[in-house]
Amino acid sequence: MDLVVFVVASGMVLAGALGVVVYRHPVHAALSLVLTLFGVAVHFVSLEAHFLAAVQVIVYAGAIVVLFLFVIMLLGVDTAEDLRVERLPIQRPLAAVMGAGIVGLLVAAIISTRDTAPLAMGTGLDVPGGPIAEGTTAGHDANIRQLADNLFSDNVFVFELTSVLLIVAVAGTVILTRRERRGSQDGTTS
Amino acid sequence: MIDVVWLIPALPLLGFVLILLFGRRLGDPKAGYLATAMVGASFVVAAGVYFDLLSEPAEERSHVVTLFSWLPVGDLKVDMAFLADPLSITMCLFVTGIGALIHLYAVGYMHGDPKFSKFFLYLNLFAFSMLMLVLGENLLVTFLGWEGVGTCSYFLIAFWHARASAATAGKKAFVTNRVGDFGFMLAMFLAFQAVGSISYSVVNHAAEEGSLARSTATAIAALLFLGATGKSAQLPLYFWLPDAMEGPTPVSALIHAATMVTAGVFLMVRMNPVLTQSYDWVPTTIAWIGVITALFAATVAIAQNDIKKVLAYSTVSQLGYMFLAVGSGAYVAAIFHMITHAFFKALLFLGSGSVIHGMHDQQDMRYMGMLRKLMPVTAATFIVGWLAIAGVFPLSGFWSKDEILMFSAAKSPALYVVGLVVALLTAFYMTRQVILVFFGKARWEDQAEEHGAHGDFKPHESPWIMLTPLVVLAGLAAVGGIIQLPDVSWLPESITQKLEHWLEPVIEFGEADVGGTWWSQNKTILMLLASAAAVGGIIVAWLVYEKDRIKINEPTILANAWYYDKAVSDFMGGPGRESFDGAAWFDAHVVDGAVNGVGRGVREVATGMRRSQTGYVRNYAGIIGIGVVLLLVWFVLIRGIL
Amino acid sequence: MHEPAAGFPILTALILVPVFGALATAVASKRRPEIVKLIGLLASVFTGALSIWMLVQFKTDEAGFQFVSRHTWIEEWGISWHVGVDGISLLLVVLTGVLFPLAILGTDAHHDDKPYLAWLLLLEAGVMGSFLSLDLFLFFIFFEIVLVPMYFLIGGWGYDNRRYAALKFFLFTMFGSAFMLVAIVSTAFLARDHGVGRVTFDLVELAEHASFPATTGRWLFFGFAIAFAVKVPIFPLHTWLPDAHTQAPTAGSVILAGVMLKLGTYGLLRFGLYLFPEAARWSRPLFLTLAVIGITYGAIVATMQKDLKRLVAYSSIAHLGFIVLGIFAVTNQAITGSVLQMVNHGLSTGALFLLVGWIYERRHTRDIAQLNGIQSVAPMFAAGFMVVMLSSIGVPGLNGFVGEYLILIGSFLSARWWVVVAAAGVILAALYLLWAYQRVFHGEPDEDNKSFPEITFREGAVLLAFIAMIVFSGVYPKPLIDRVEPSVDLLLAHVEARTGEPVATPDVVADGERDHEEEGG
Amino acid sequence: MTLHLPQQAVEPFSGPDVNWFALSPMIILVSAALFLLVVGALTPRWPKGLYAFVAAGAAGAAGALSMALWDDVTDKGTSTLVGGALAFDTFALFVTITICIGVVLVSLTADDYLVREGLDGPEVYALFLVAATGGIVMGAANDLIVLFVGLETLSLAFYVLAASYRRKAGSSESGMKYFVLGGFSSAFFLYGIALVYGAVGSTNISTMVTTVSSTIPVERNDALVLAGVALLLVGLGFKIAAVPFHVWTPDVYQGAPTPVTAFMASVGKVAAFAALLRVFVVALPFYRDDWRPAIWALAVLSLVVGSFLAVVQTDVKRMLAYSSISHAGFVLVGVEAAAHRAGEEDSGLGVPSVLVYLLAYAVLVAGTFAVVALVARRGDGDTSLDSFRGLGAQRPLLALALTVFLVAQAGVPFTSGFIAKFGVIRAGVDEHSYALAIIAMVSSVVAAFLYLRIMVSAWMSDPPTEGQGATAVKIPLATGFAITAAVLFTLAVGIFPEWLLEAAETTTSFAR
Amino acid sequence: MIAEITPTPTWYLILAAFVFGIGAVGVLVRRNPLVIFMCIELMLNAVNLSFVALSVRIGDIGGQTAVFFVLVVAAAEVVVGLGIIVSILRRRPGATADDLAELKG
Repeated sequence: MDLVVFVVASGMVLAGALGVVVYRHPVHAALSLVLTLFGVAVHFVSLEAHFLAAVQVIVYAGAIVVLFLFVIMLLGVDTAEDLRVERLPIQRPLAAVMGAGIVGLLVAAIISTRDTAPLAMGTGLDVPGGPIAEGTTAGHDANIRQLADNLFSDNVFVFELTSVLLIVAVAGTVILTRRERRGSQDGTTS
Repeated sequence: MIDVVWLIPALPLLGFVLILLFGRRLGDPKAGYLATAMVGASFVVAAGVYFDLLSEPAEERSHVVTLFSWLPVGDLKVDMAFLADPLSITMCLFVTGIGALIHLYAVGYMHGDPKFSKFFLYLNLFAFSMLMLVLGENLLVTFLGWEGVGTCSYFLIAFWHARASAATAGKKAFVTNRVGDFGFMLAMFLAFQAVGSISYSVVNHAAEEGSLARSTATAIAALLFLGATGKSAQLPLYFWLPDAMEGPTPVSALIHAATMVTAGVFLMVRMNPVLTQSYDWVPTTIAWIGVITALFAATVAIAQNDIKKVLAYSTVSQLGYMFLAVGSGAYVAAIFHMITHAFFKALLFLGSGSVIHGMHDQQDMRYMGMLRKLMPVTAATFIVGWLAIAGVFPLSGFWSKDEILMFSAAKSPALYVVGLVVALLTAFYMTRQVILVFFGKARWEDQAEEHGAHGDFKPHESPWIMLTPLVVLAGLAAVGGIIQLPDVSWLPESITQKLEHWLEPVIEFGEADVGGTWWSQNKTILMLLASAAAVGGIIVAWLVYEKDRIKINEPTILANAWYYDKAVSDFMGGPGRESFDGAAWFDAHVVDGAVNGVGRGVREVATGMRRSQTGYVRNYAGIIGIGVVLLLVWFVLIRGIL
Repeated sequence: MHEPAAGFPILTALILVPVFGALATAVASKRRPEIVKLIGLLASVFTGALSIWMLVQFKTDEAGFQFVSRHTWIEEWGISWHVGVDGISLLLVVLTGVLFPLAILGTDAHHDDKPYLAWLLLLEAGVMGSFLSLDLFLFFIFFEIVLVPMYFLIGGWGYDNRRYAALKFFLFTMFGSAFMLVAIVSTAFLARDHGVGRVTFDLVELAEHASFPATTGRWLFFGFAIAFAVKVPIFPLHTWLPDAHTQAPTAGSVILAGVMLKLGTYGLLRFGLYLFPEAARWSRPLFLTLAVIGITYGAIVATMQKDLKRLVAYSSIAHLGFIVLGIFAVTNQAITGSVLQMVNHGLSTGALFLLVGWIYERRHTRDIAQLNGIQSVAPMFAAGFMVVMLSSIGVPGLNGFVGEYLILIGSFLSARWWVVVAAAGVILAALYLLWAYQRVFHGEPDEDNKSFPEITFREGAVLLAFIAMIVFSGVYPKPLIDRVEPSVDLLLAHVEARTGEPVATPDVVADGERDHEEEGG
Repeated sequence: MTLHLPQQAVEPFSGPDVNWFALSPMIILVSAALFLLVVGALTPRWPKGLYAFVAAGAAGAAGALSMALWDDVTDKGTSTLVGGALAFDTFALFVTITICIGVVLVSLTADDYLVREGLDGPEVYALFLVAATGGIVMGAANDLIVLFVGLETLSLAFYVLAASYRRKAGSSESGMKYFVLGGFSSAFFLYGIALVYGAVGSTNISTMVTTVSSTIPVERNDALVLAGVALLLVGLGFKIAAVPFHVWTPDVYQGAPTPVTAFMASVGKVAAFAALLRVFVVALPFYRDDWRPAIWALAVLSLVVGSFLAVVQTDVKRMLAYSSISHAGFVLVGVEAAAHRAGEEDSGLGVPSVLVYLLAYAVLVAGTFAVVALVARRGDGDTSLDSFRGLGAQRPLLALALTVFLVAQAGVPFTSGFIAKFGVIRAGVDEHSYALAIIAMVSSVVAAFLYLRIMVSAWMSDPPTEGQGATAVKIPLATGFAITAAVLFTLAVGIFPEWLLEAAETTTSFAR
Repeated sequence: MIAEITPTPTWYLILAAFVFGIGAVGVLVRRNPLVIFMCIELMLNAVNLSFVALSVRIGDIGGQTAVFFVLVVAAAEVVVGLGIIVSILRRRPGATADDLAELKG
């Protein structure tokens, strides 16, 4: 069963990923991306990371891809791209070498270390219904609970820091979209 | 008096300084008199020192007077010191004596020249340098004078520097002399390394007692001789001297006949123990180079038309004689001939100067002739000089030349034969000159019309101030031989070999002992042979030039000095210059080219790399991607898995 | 050997007075150029006076460093402000002190007096600092800082091709010092493990206590040597010099030739021979050969130059070759001669550049072909040129001879065959200078040169000062030798002690068998 | 901040202790950013200079607080903050101070520029401050995730700032390029974190170090963690602009508004190098033999490519971009030196030398770009070499300041640049990295060429007779002040470097 | 038989590596800036998958927390990135990544 889920989800992920790269039309690419994101969410579920699966769907598929599609429509940049033509001569070989290199070497590293134990193990993941400390059983929200604990203890600073990141996003959009205060009189303009 | 031996060079130096400061104010002719007086005063001091020395026993006639420490560095201790001994005082006497006479002559000769005072400035500086040369207690003080006379010679040859040939001749003289100086310097270094000193006394002493190795002595002697060939215009470095005639005639008389050019001979005599200590090939080589130079120059002198050029080649030839003497171990004869030569050659030069003066700067003998009528004093004195140089009995040249021939015969009959031929040739070309200038037809009238310079061109006799030195010198040239009369039976012993006795402390180690040879016992025969050669030369020349009995063509090759000078010039101007140009090209294009090439290389490599910065963001991502792959290869493959 | 300097820190003053002078000129009013010039001149004269006062106070018979002043500067790095002077640097310091006022007096900036003088004074401070530093770090920063004023002097006040020349000068020298910096740091750190026990840049401490393994020492030495070889310059690293000299303003050329090139030779002595005796002696054949090549090659190339200034520049290469020869001959006479030659070359070539500069100001050309017959119209000028030229040729009685002679005779003891070639270079010196003189001064002047102005009073005064020094140190060099020699002796004793190999001396006691041994040279 | 429902909890939740004082520099910066954004958005336009003044003031206050905190660390020793997220050590404080100095200088120079170009507004300064916060977090991070988020904060602000001058085509282009490549490399960096996390078991640096050092070294396959290290190096290499991850630098430096370029070159570089040291020297000392050669290679490539390519440029900003690559190479020499002793008690001279270099460089580059911004004149268009012609004649003091900055960058003595270079070389030599030291010095000679080119333009060329260059540039007060301060700092450090070196010496003990 | 095989985290890691590689290649071959951006999102997703898989492998929740933050960062990045793209494309409609190549050399 797990295998089936894995194979199917992996198929979704890979197909979606390839789709992003090969679909000529940006909208199609965006939809392929959704496929991948769903596939990843499925993997999250099968890896017992339920909260992340949910967030993955909501944030990625729900917000980010929608944002993409929104921008495509807003700008009308939905012209198809002819992928048979490559103006930069060495680009494709470069991509091939890089892709093969990265995938090959990373896979080599992963496979060669598949039996190597990590230097340290964690305290264990709580899964719904699984055992937790002192013999009690975790509830249906065990994963969320553990995540929250971790988030607000060890990682509380990062959590707060993300708010600073959001300030950047806010201030950034303001700068990038506000109206020009003054027309340019000289200097180079586009 | 000996303690003030330093006054001998100091007085001309004072003259130099005074003229430098006040020369212009003194002007013509007072600056000249001042200069003459200074050299004259030097002569007086030198004479005083001479008598002081005479009053001492022979073996103590060597005094060192130290002024100050000059270059004291570690083991090298060079003092500014003078050596007053028979040799140096002899040199001083004739340098200052003849120098004073020539100074006096120059007052008249240079009269009216816009650079009159400058001329005496140089002349006094020259006298100072020459006296430093001869009085130096060590090789370096001599070298100071040696270079000093070279420099002054340069100044004076190029005195009329607006004339290109004069400027070139000056430069040529200086540079050629420098080639010789190269040898002098190395000899000095070698001496220092060998004996830790460059003082004559130390070096010569080491040679005398044999602590100076023969090989070292050989090298020193050979190198010193190289120096001497430069300064004394011997083959292969003689060629600057004929060109040096571009200078004013008193300069030719003083520097290029009487004094400076004999410095090489002096140096060899000074260092005679080292020469004696060296292997035999050195003196032999010196003798042969001397005699070959003598022959070579004598042949060339036959075909010269410039009145001074004849004398110049004659000088070279006579210097060759002196080196023949040095090489034969006849140091006394060398000095003797140096002195007599100074008398008669200075006389001849001054006489020629008088002629030139009277001919309004005409030097070509083909436009002279019959001048004895118009310039009787000049002609008379010149004839004395002629006879002296030709070796006619009993004039001074006869005695000195004869002595040299005797010693050379003792060394090798071949040398003697060549020497005798030279004597004949000398008589021949000098006779030719005298006839062309003072006898024959007056050819200057044609020339005057040709040039039209003066309405009524007429050679004239020179003023008394020029003639006085001529007369004095003529007297000396005539009787100069008495200072070293040979010890032959027909002369009373009390008047013979004065110079030899006087110089004995200096030369006793090196002087060749010919006493027992056939040659020395039959001096009278040799004298007759020499006289025959001289008279033969005169007669032949008389027949050729005065009587037109014999027609000879003066070969062009002789007129061009066997093309030796031309070959050297062609080499220097041709391959020599080309190789220098090549070096300059090498520097500009190869060495500097490499430097600029590196710059250009950086630029080109950078321009190439710049092309990778295409501006396409996807390309950039690719470059980063390649970087990623490379890092992964290193980390995962090389460090991780392998 | 370090007696604490009592009283007035004269050496620090020698460095700082020009700096303050530079600041003073920089803040002076632009509208009063004569005031600016006066300030600049006074500052340099005052520095010169200080240096002469130091010369007078200098204890002749003391070999070690005098007037030492030492303050910790950067303790973290073991760096201190350590200045001192000994016989080797003494004359160079005085030369620097004397040459600057003469150069300032003898030349004009023609434009922008203020920065010109400020740069010149900063340059003086840098040069002084280089000669006085007894700390490697301190030396390096002074050695390096002189590039900046010189760069601006060449680039700002030079001639047509000035930018190229300035750039080349700067980059070339900096290239050399790149190696030196690494070598300096390496020396300090390696010395910690080889005898010194701590990281210090103190020259004396390093030289006295550090004992590097041979290979290490040689590497370090070469790091230093590259920098100095560029600065000297030693063939084949010399091509910046003709350009820099030719394009620099007259004062720049005077200083460049007069003192800045000496930084290289001085460095070879102080930081080569003193610090790495073994390596220096080991590399002798290389440096002797390069020196001899420099002598002959510089002279040959000089002969064929068409530009008078360039000719003098190449002559510098030849002269500096003598100095290098003397240094690496490692004998008493040779090194003493080298030190003297540094001074003498500074005087004679400095004066030559001044004269060439004056010719340029009169005729606006340095092209030899366009100059002729000047002696006829300006005999005094020609006479001055002649004296300086003879000094450069090395005629005895003038200063050039003294150094050259001592170098040659000293080097002959240890490097015979090199000296033979070098002595041949002496012939060439006469050739190129006399030939140039003939072409420029002899002959009939043509129309352009007819109106060549005679030497002015100010120029004459400056030139007379040069000639006085030239003649004095040629005729009576003993006072100079007396001050130099003890330090040289000390240096050689150090070298002997370190290398265990005696310094060559003449075979004073001669015996019959000796000629075979001495062939080694 | 959150509710904790204790119904099933085994233990009551308790958040980590927070040493607020130690966090105060960051808090001040963020507060000031928020203040600018909120109040600035709600109020009418403030008088000229006030936004900048607030930003500079906040940065100044933050820097001053960091100095106040310095003694805390040196007295009480290092510690970690907020549950091990941040390190509280002198290294972090030094970085903080350096960044704050950079912010002060850039803010002061940005004001005039932004007003001139009509870009003035609180948002830019807010972004400066927030980015600075991100940089400080990078320097202080004790957790790779913290570091990543700090890095993203910094980067996102940079992307926006680079693209902020929308009227200028180059600005948008540079923002776009920076963003795409930044995102690309961030992904690698993140992947690296993931792999290291998977191999070591934690992203917390303290934990990582404890874990690895408590493991008995056995022969094991480290490929996964090494792959992670490689990818981390990609991300950080991109940030420090080390070749071959430098490709964005010239385009972005040239295209971005000049003060932003200054900001990126000063603050950005400092933060990136601080992060590099944190990640490699502090967190991964056990793999130092693996990554040191990679650093060596990056250093050499950066030195050579940076200085070579700088030589052939004609645009000053682009030149300075390449020169910054070359400088990065120089700093990497120090990092390489530090690598030799990473994790050891006596960590050698590398880390202090890097910090000194960064501080010196930050000030220099801020000053240099301030001059460039002035010379570029209206429209920020004229950054070609020719626009500097005649500067020496028209504005000698400005030209002199520029000269000081340039000779300092070239490493001429009596400037901070020399002290910095010397320190790095010294560190390298102490670890026997002679080859690297020599390559660095020689390439600095090549680089000197470009500084000389600018100086030639400024001093030795006649001013153009017509066009923009004919008019002398104006030197506004704030910029003038900033430039003066930078010059004084450069010379002061050059002549009296001791205090700085002393301070840097104390940064060698890291909080873990 | 086959169905009994349970995928280990290694499988996920390999999958993630492939997705990452595809994303990276996509950045290099696509010209539309939006699609390039999507490819970067692909890469981030691959990292997320790796994080979770590794979190499971070592039994540590930290990896999942990290994913949470990555999501936030990705969101912020998208905002900023799209902002930049919008500001460019509004001025130059239809511009591709290759059209933005004024700055080079």
